[in-house]
Amino acid sequence: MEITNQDFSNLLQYIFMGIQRGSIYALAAMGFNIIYNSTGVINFAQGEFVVYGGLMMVSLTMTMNLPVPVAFFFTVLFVMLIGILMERLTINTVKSPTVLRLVIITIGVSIFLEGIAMVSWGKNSHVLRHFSSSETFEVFGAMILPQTLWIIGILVFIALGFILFFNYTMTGKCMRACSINRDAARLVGINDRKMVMISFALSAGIGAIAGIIITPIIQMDYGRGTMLAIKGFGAAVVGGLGNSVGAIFAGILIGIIEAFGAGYISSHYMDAIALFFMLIVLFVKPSGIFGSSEASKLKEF
Amino acid sequence: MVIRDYIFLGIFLLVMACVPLLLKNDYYISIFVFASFNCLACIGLSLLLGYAGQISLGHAAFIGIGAYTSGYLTTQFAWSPWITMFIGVVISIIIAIAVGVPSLKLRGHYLAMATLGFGAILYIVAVAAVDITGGPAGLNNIPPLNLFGLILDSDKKFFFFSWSVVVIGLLFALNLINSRVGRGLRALHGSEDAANSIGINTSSYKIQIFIFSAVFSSIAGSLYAHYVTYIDPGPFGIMHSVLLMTMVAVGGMHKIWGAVIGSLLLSLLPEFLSFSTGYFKTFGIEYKPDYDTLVYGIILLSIMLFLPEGLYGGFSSAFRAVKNIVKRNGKKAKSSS
Amino acid sequence: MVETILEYQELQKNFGGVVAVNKLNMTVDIGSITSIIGPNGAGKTTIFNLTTGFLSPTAGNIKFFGNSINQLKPHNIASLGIARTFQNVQVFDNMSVLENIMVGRHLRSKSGILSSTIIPPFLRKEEKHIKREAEKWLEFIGMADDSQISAGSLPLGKQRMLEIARALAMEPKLILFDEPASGLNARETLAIGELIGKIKESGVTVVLVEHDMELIMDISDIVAVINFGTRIAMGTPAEIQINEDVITAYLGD
Amino acid sequence: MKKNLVIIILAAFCMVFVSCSKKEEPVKEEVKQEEVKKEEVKKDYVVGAFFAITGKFASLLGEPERNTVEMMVKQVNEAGGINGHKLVVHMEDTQGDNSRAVKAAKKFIGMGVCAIVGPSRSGSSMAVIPVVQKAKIPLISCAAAESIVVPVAERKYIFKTPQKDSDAVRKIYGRLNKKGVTDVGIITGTTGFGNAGRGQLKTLAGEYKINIVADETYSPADTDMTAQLVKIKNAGAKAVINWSIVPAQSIVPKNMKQLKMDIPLYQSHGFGNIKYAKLAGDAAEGIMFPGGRLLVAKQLIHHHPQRPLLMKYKEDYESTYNEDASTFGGHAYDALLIVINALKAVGDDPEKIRDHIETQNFFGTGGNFKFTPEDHNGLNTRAFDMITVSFGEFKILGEW
Repeated sequence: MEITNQDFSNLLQYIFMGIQRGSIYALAAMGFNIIYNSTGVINFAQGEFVVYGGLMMVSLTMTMNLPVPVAFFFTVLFVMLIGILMERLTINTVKSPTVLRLVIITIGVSIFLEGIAMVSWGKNSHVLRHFSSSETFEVFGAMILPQTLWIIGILVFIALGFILFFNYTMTGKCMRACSINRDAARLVGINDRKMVMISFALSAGIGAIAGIIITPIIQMDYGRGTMLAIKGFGAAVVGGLGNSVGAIFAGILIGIIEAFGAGYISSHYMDAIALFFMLIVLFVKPSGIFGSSEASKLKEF
Repeated sequence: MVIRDYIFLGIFLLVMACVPLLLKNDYYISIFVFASFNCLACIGLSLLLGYAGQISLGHAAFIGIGAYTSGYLTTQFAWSPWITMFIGVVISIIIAIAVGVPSLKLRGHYLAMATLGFGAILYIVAVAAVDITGGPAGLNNIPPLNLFGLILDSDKKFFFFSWSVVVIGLLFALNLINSRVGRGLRALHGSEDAANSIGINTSSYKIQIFIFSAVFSSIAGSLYAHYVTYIDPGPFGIMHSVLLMTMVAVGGMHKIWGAVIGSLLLSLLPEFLSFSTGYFKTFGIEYKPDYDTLVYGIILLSIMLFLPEGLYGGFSSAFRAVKNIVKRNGKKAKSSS
Repeated sequence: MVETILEYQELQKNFGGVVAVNKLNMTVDIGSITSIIGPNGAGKTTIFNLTTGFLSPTAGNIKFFGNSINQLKPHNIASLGIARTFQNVQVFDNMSVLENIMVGRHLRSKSGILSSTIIPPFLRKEEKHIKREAEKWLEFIGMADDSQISAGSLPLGKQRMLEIARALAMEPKLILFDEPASGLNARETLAIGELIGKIKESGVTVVLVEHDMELIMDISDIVAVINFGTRIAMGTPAEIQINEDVITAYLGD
Repeated sequence: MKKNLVIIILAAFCMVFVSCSKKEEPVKEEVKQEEVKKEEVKKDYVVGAFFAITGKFASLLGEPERNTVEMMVKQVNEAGGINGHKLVVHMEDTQGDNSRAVKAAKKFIGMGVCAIVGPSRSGSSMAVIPVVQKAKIPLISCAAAESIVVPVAERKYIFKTPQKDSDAVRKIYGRLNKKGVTDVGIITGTTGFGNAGRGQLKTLAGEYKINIVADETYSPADTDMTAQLVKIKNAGAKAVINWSIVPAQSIVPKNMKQLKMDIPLYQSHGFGNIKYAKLAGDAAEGIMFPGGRLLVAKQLIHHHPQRPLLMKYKEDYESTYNEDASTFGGHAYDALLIVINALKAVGDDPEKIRDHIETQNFFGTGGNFKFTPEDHNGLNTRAFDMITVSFGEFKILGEW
């Protein structure tokens, strides 16, 4: 079979589309992982963080006309505050926490936040201006939005920040210690409750950034959280629960599989193809394609 | 079953028998019929969630399997609904094995993820496989159930039938948890290691319970199809799976009766809210159906935070407290006299 | 020649870089009380977890009546007749005392999930039998009066007794006790010691991990001393008490 | 235990038979009606209305519909009611959920309504059909799929006000024929509306000699249709037809702009809310779709028979709710208007209302309705004008 220029530019187009979709899954998955590592809980409200990020950004830039960087900062701050409140008011108050109960609490928070979003932002979809131009440019025949580059750039930036934070700052190291052995960490004087709070704040912040950068492309509405949470959760599992670098690659991989699925197989079953891939990974290599099997055994219900 | 269960069952039957006598409007009876489907699915789910300690986020998919198997086979081939219901159960068992065996052998969040993914896939297939499922347009003209010549085509008839099915399911579940298997399950919930150490094959039990609960859901789905006589993918999505979980958690995860209370309460809640819109107005609050989601969230959150054992747990500890006060007062009275 | 019930051959368990059990060789005679002692972190509980299948060995062999049980799951090992208790006592606190022991009869009964839902007559007979047996074991540990109490509300001493009774209800051939006396007062420890003696009389082999030296020296037939995952001494209590390696291990270099 | 089980089951079944053999209901209802007739005071005319007011993806349909109905009820009653009878409309929210729709239909029937308006979505309409058919209450659906009222023999009590999807397809295909375009790519949403449209697009293609070169779909939750559009582009399509009723449809023009696809984009009549155009921003410029004239009322020639009615509705709606009127609100307007017409003429007997609707012939927001026993929609392709988006506003497209 001869590969034409047309085929190549299509491939490139799908890859960019996949990376753009996948970046959001990757960010959501990183959010899942941070909280999972500190509490052992899958936070189903993760998708709401993304929604709040997007919607708050819409309010600040489109209605209050703040410049993008300022609005960006305040939006992230606002959503981090929601994360902290969530932890302080729900997770932290539970006296005899079982993972099952905590997971259901996060589902409750997610429903609650969704309700609040619906009442305060209404049920309509909201649009956001692109960060820079909304004119596409051409790379080898593939059309690329400047926003896509923003998304990729911000993802890389966050990933780097993430690595630096967890390896070179005291707080980051403490959080890692907590995730490996909470009792031991407490023994050496780490305030594990505080670490849980920080993890919620971080996770919410990352969610908010994901929401901000994707809203110009997808139109945000109050109900988007669930689907984003599912895909992000899938990416977290494929990358190996708790493994954030794995999550980034897995998120992008899932995005690309979706794009290829829609482009080369059938758009009717696009989402099913990606989910099917997740199930296969789950059954064949439950520790995730980037995770080690030892690590996955440590974290249990 | 223990004596308390017999008492509860008696009360339950009595209350349910009174419902259609008190409610003249078919509409309210139909609300209870819909509640019965949720109730049946929740009884199964509470075995899985409360006793085997596993989260399933795909039970609505099993309801869908039951509903679509019944809907498709009765409309396309005019098979008897009873046979199609049975086929639905068989398909559910096969799928439950396929999903459950690989994920339940692992511990942790894997069943949650697998059921979530599986539920989402099934939903997509229901939407996309237009030739079989009718796609988003759904399947119409599903025949009503025929019970030995009595066609269950009115709300009242179906009310008694579906709640009878729920009662039978309830009996099965209550028998189960007070048997050898049930003790094994409760042991598994108490301490998985200890249960293992006395020879309980915990992963096999988890799979069996998963299958068992899938069967409950599948039957609920078949009933749904024959009651509404129309199905489309809408009610079988992930949100409904989450709602079922919520019902079990609100009622009380670790008791079968909790599932009954939770499913009844949350099924009736929207009606209660729309009914009480007028009362809200008297307090100066304009209640809109938009707030339903919010109210759900608040109810689930506050129960999980303040009544971790759910409403059932709350009721029973309140009951115990009252009993203790009565006892103490009785003793005081005796000692003073 | 006494028959060997349990044998460890070159048993090895690594956790990442940490060696918890290092080339352990040891045998347990049938009908004996064998104690395993050693400093904290010596790998005693790991040996139990390996024996009962909660962990799988990195290398080496565990043989029960001459058959390797390395690859078996915990519940399979239990069905061969190996029972255990846990260091942090694990009774099912969501059940009554009697029910706790009834669960112990799990392997000695057979009804499945389907028959349990409709309760046919044979099952009711079985259920009655389970209950009778459970009451017998409750009598054995002298807690017949507590049968309807919720297990979680028992004091620690009674919880340990209950855990032992639950293990006995399995009618095992070998029973592993993981620090049965820890956290108990002198009177309760004495009772446990007596109970272990009674168990041995009934023909069940006992392996014991314990810190209470008095108890160990009192009831053991054989004592094995473990340090850094290897056996450093083994013999009768009298021999162990004068062994220099043991004294060094306990008191430090 | 087994005995107990058998007894309980038997008891339950006994309850079924006892209660079913009583059959007290119908008798009671008749009594009620007779009592009512005896009363001298003019009783209320009770109508049920249910729309997808909340719920994901559907609120752009249900909200204008609810608003319209509430506004009309107020107007009618302020003007003295219908022949002196007060009009009472019970409003329910289906949330786009079919079992809720069925419950609501049962609630209405239990209340003894004389007619039902709604629901908003095709799926919900299909779900309630068996219920209302059985209760013999006329239902005027505000959903688009043609299959709701076809076959008429099985849908005696079912009517609908939105234009037929087949007519919308004919309108688009007709235009394509005139432009000489044969190769089109279709992209449809996986909702009841989109699915029905996809069916019609494929069925009618042969008749108009249209060649569908690519057939793609997207889910209402989808965020990016680039891959589907690339396929359409590569298949050599000369026009794209996008058929959906949820906000996701606005992403298609955006993605087309990104891909620099400069072939014309046709939308369905499900695009008839200016909010959808606003969501797409400047990418919406040049979109063409067959729409009701409500959207372009001001541009109609002054003697157009629909104009006065459209202008009045539009002005009333926009002044009351401070938002643009949409065709969806118009569908509800027409539906309630049909009921009011029938109530004026024959009173509130459901059977008579049904018979009367089959004779109605009037101008509504959707077009000139000519109901017959064979046609429960009463509209044809003339109900549509081809509308385009220009400078963020809907404009009538010059007649070819």
